[in-house]
Amino acid sequence: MSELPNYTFKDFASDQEVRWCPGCGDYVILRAMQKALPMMGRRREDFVFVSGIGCSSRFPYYMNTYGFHGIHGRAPAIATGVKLANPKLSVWVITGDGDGLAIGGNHMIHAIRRNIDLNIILFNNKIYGLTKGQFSPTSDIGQKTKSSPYGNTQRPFNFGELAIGSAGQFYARVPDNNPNDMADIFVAAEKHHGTSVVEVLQNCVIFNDGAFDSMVDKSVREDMLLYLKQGEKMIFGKEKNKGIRFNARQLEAVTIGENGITEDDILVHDATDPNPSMHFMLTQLQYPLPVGVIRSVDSSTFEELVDTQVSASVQKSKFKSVDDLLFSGETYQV
Amino acid sequence: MSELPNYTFKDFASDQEVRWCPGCGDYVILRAMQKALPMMGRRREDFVFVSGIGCSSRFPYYMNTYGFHGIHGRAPAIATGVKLANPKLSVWVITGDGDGLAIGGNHMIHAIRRNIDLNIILFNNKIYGLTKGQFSPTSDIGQKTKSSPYGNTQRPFNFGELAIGSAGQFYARVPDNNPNDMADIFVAAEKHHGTSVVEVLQNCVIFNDGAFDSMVDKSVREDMLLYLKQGEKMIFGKEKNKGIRFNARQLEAVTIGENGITEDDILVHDATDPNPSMHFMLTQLQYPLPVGVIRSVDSSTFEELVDTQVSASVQKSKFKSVDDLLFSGETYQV
Amino acid sequence: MSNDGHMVAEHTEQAKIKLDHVVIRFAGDSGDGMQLTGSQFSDTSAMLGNDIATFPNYPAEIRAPEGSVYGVSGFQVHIGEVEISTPGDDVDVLIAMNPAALKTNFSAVPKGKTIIVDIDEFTSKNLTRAGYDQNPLDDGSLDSYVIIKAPITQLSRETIKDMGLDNTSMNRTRNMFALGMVFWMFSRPLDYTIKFLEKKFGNKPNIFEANVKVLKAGYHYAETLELLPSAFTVLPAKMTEGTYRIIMGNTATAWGFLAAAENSKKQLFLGSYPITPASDILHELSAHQHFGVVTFQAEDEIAGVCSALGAAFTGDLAITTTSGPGLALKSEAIGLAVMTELPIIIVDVQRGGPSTGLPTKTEQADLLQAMYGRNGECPVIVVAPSTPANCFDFAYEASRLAMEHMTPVILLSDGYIANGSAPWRIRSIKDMQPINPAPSPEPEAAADWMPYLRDPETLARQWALPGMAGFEHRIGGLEKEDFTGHISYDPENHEHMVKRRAEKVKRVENHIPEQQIDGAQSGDLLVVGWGGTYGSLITAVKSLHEEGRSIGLAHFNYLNPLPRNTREIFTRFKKIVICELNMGQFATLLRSEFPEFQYLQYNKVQGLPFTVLELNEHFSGLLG
Amino acid sequence: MSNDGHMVAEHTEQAKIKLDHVVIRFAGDSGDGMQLTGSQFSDTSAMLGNDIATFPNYPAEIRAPEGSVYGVSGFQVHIGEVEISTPGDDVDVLIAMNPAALKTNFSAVPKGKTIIVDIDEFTSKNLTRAGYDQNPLDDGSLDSYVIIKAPITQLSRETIKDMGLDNTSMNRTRNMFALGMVFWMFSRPLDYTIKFLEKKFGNKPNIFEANVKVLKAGYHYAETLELLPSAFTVLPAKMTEGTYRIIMGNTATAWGFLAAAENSKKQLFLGSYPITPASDILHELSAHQHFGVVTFQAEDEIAGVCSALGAAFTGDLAITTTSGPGLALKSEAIGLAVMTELPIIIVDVQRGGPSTGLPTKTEQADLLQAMYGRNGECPVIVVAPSTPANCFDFAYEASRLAMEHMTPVILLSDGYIANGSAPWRIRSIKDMQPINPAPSPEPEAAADWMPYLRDPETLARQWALPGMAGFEHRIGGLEKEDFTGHISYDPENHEHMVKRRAEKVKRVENHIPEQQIDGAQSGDLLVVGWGGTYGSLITAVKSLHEEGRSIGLAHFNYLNPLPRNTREIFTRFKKIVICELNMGQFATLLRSEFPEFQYLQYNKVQGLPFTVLELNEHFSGLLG
Ligand SMILES: Cc1ncc(C[n+]2csc(CCOP(=O)(O)OP(=O)(O)O)c2C)c(N)n1
Ligand SMILES: Cc1ncc(C[n+]2csc(CCOP(=O)(O)OP(=O)(O)O)c2C)c(N)n1
Ligand code: SF4
Ligand code: SF4
Ligand SMILES: [Mg+2]
Ligand SMILES: [Mg+2]
Repeated sequence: MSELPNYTFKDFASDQEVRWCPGCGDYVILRAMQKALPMMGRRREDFVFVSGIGCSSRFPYYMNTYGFHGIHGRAPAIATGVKLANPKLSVWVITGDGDGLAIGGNHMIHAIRRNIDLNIILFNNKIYGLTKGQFSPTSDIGQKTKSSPYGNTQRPFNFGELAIGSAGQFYARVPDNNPNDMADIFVAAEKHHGTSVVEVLQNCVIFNDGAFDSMVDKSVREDMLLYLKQGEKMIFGKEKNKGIRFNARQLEAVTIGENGITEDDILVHDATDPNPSMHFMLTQLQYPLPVGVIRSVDSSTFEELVDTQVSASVQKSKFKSVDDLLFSGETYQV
Repeated sequence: MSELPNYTFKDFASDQEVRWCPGCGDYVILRAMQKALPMMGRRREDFVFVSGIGCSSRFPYYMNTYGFHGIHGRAPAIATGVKLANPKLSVWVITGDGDGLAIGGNHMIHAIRRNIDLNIILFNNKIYGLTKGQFSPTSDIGQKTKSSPYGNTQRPFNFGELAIGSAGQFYARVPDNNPNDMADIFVAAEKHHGTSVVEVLQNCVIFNDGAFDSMVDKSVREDMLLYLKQGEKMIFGKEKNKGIRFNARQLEAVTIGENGITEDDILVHDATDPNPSMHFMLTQLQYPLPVGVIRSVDSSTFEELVDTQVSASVQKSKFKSVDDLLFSGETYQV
Repeated sequence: MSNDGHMVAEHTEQAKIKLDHVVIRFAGDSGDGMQLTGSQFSDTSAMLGNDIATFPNYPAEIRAPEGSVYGVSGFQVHIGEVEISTPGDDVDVLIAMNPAALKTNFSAVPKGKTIIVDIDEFTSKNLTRAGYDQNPLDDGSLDSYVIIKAPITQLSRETIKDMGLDNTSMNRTRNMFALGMVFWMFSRPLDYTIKFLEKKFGNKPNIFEANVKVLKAGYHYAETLELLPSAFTVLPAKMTEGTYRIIMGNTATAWGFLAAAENSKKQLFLGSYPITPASDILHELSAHQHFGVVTFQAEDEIAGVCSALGAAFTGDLAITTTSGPGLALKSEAIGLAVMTELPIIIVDVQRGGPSTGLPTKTEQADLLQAMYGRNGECPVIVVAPSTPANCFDFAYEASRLAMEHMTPVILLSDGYIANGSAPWRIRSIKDMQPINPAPSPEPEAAADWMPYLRDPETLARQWALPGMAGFEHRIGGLEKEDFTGHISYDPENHEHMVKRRAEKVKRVENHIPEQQIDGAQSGDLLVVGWGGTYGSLITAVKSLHEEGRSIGLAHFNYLNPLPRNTREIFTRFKKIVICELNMGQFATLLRSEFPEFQYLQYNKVQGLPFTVLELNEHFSGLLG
Repeated sequence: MSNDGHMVAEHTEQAKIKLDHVVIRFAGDSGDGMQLTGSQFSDTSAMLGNDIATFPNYPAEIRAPEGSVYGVSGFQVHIGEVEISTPGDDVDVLIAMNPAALKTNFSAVPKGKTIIVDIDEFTSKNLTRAGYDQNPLDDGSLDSYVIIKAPITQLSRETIKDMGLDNTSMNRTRNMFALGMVFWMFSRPLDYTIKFLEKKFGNKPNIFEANVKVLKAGYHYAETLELLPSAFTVLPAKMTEGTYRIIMGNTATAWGFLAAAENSKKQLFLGSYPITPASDILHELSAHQHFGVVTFQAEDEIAGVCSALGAAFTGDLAITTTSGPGLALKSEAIGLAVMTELPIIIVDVQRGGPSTGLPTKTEQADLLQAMYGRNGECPVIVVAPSTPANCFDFAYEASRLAMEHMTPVILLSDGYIANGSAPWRIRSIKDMQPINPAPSPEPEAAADWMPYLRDPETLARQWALPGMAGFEHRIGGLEKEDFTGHISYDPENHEHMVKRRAEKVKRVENHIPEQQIDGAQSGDLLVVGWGGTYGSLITAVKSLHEEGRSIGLAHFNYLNPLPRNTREIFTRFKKIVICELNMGQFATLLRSEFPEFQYLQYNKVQGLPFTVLELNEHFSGLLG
């Protein structure tokens, strides 16, 4: 094995022309990924991107790595096979809110609970893009779309809540307007030992433009977003005078200096706490909206448990060839 | 419509012989259900039991109500069609840990997040019974089964956590050794407005006997189980001297009178709190194991939202017959 | 070639043939509004009494980079004073809004025909994007075409430069300029489109005005220059008298279900998951909640069909809609519908396969999946519409058959007719064949009622609904004893039930019409087709038949069971050729059903419909 | 009839025929250990050199109430000194451990044959549970049978009453008493079973001892009473010399994959979801992790096949196992495997359908689903083993074909051979046909390598694996340009690729053996079968052929493509009859493939195998 080449983002761009709508948030994610991969200290041939179907799922075609554009919703299952077949690979799942949470919801939650070391990036634009604009499982109640002309009547999933409810050990949320932050989170996801889930709040300019603007637009984001940092107090706001405290049964946003609240009341973020209670509570916050790594707890992964078990069996076995098995036990001569 | 007959449990027993293994926990659930239905004040013909495939899913055949023994994992989807077609029916889903959480996991979490008024009873025996003993998504790590002779390597779901993570509004847990408590919980599930999920800890005498004994056996249950009661302090133990408090980032079990702990430190259970944070924390408790109704929050249901929208459209519409549509708009004569 | 700065039409003499029908294709960037432009043109023509057929051609990308070849969107219109059955093979007039549109559509235009281009868009940047090394307008490669070079962009902007619109809004009016030109060419009035624009931009008077101005500018531009071939005027077609509307296949399917629900007095339930090219049926029905329709967008295809099954159990007219990959996913649940003998309709709008395949293209390769794609012996009724308009009839018919025979029905539409549109003579739903769903039992019958009590003629079982007192019963996927519906492992009962289910479907042949033949009723060559290829096949067969050749067309809408006179029809011809947009799936069926005949095959698997030309040639060859 | 309190054998003279083969069925409550008893008997017989075939018959319930008819579990053994191909039709000796077992198995025993009952169990309570109004042992209804009434329970308990065992443990030894009796009847030694018990109860010496005591008690009881028909001694069969073992079909399937993995130097990956009757393959492979096998029990069938596809992409020998309903669910993903041209093997252990159907019964009704159950033109290789033992060979062969031709293969086993067992002559895997998977490209080739570069002969594409530097590439379900693998919407490329995929499968015919005929090589009647019916068919055909009739059997293991000499074989016979446990699915296939022949059909859809008797009668009729 030769030395690791000095990759730049160009090494990860394939020769295929990118075909998303101009202005689509997907471009930012692509750029962030191409920036992030060179930071991971891994060889290009060891990256595999697996996707389902959707605008988002076109992603692997644009990456100069191994790629598998699967069928709708099944990327986590395909990726599980890839990872179990060769645990040394860095395996990424690219999916959308429809692909990953509608038809693919089951594979999603099972991948998460098994804690297999996949990095799952979910492009949440609260809409089905590729099929031209139906509501998705993350669309808001009342949202008018092609298939809900009178307004959506299905309550949405909160993906963070669902990921943690599926025994998730890594969950991060990131808006699509900051490729640098995003790249850092991709690196953190790759470093994390076990299933990493990253929800990108992605703008679909055509069918759901501005869905996240009230939270993530440059003009408001400092007041609306809570940028989480490991080990730091959960403080937000342009003036850094707001924070999160626990009150009776849940988290709440408070202003430091008002109603006798001091910085001491503000909670410290610990993504590594094995107990997910605090992280779950963070997913309940609508204002401010927490972004960054909400939970990141390392523990043994599915493929490690499998590998350990299989290796031990191989070592202990008296059978070295299938022939030994065939001729073992109760045989007789004719 | 004539008066409601004075039903007894016998009115709900079908003429089919029950074919579960002698000693199976399923018998208790059947009895509890047949006891509970007469308490609900509804007509027999309005009950529909829908199931998937599994030992548990044989249930509808034994109930003298409408019943649909579906295909593996799909009961929530079939039941959704039943309920949308006729919202007046009382629709029950009977499922197992394999049926409802393996192949049927997606329909399960989607039914829950939509908050459609189904009553879902999941018989959790931590094993696939009908197919003779493979591990399920609730089996423990290390559990030896037919398909995991070296021990299960897949981390389990915690169903309570998953239900709440799926935006669940009603979740209850009940062991299979107290048909009266169980009947009460079934009545509560029926009363609840929206998707109600009841997890029964069910013993499979053949393939996973005693799976819950360390918690639910008569000899230990008073010390190991936390019987939740709405509005009451979370106190448990034979001597009623133990309780639950919030400590820093999570719930913990404490002894009243030790380390300066008084009854005032013990939290009051409120299943009706719209914020699910406390309920989620309860699902994290392994000791004591909370049983009873953990969460029960009423809000508008999916079928209501649909019905309201459809009725409003019907009322407002200028089209009274499809003919009006066909001849509307841009037509021309030849 | 000259370019006087405005517009030049060359070789106009070649185009001055009297036409009884004409094919026009609008092509431009996805953002250029070509679908709208095309349908304005076709709607206006239909109003004038022309027969029409249209076919949109979307790019696979939602919005590809501007000016790229894969971002080109097209819309083809075929109008005529003769009966029109297809959107046409060869394009008579191509409107190319940019170089990429020219590049991708050029091959459809035969020599001598007309191409209108927006000359302003032929910049070197755009040429490169489209993959042109040289400007095709300058290099002589278009010498044998009628090229109309119009500075569409410049003139559009010029027209409205004082209205204070931003750049984008100004550019968005370009399509109206092109439309105006074409309206003038074919002597169409502008008022229909102006009314349309008024509705569309009602609350943006500025934009409305700009569009009308540009539309008129295009019209007047063409008029003033007088260089456009004006011989293209197409007279009204001789169509049956009546009230017409233009309808898309998917819309017709949706409306057929609405009609069936009203005529059967059932609530319509749709459980579906979006997929191209079927989603429009979901959209259309969702927009018609006011008929009491419940549409449920499920989490996946399996939940879609299962919810329909639940609704059918509860007494609704229950539908699920999808395309090929979705049909694959639904197969297990369709088996459950067969076993429980519940009526559901599964619509499969076929697209190019296998797998994700060519999702925006058409194909007929799901027939055998529809017939056999389930475990066990699992027969269902299969029907297929053959034109955009008769999607209505077969949605209606599928509903009738499902509910009268208590069995699932698969309706095989395809991308070609689903997205195509055509004039449709509207009939009142009161004049349609009544629908008599399998009855629910009478209250008195409760005492000895059984869930598999059957109609002796159709073998349909009775439909007792949850909520009906005294008929509580259980159904499911395990084999059931006939009549009682109890679970039964009895070997003889199983064989009996397998045959019952087959017989039930077979007997449907007594409740559907006999197969008709168009053209010669016997003779040399019988062309056999099914589903969405009707337009091309009938056009080719008719023209040969009118030339005096001994050729007939048996175009099948009922695929399982086949019409009862099928065998008899086949005996009447010397040769039989089966034409399909697949590798020969109907041929496979027919061979196993009627192995006594020799079947020739004509197949095409290119994601495209047959062209009349290729059919003509092939049939002529067979006729010798 | 008399009952002297111990045992009475009546009509023994009728049974004293010299037998070269005999069928014994053990039947009792699910808790009675009948499967174990039966396999002890068959294993012991095999050791003695008999040919054997067995067939278990489980109740659908895990453990139904004691004494109920639906809780009866059976195990049938056919042993012989002649070659044995089926578990037999008619039962020569039935062991009925209680009234319910007698009730449910009685009809399989022809008049004059032997029935052993545990007289202690014929209490009025048990008789009622079994649905008997009267005691059949007393009412004369069994007069024409050899009835052996043994107080099995009483004697078993008696034997061990001083050992301090609890009630349940004492009762559990009853089956050993019955086994001992049967061992004596057929002069089998006890030592194999004693060794077995030693292993089983190694850590419970008390239980071990009790079982041995009871086993011997049964043996001695029969011996002492000397009333048992001893003419049943079955001599060793004339089998090819070699080392044998008894193997179940599902085990053989699992082992065939293990052998293929070793011989192809691939890691074996199984992605599966449990389903009857396929689960045992998952269990068996999970128990063989020590060969480096990775088994992944997925959340559902779709995840099972998709994980296999991921593993195949990564270079594993990738398998998924299921039964009919699961195959339906996997169909979309199999389409993806076809499109991406990746090798996976899908095992379908067929069961009674449609839908959930008769899950514990056998059937051959998934053939057309395997052929056609996917959207689009989507051909795969289909093979079917025909005996429990050759499940090994076809698992191996399926692996070879998948990896050498880079395409999915469906292996159609069925419940009958999967759960049946038979002696298997073991060969070293070194002597098996080598497997040469499609090669990965050499590092030097990176510069102009393309993912759809094909072997010119097989058309298999190269297998470049993630982790190999320089071969990064993308695959997926959208249509791909040949060679480059780029997404392509080009119409001609699509048709080309559709034909490529078909051709690739078709060319497999050059890599599989020609079809053989057993019996007459030409003549009056060709019997055609496929898959798990081989045993019954060959027995019937052989016996008729030995009688001098002009009859041959073409039993197919390769179903798609068919062996290249198939047509030629069919021309050699006057009549062809296709025998299947379905409504005629292979007949449908053959009619569409070779419509020039007339095919008769013989079908049975009862969840049961053919009996030799019914075949004999039918063939005799056809032979005239
Ligand atoms: C089996 C199947 N069902 C449905 C579809 C149609 N389909 C393709 S993408 C998609 C949803 C895409 O939504 P999302 O995952 O949110 O991706 P986006 O386009 O928004 O990035 C659907 C319904 C399909 N391709 N296959
Ligand atoms: C499509 C399909 N896949 C698999 C099966 C086989 N199967 C039947 S029940 C079952 C699991 C049952 O487990 P669970 O839901 O926990 O029910 P239990 O028997 O334990 O009550 C499985 C895998 C099936 N019937 N259908
Ligand atoms: S439709 Fe939306 S999500 Fe898809 S490419 Fe366009 S902007 Fe992006
Ligand atoms: S196998 Fe287990 S779950 Fe199934 S009936 Fe028997 S005891 Fe109950
Ligand atoms: Mg989306
Ligand atoms: Mg279970």
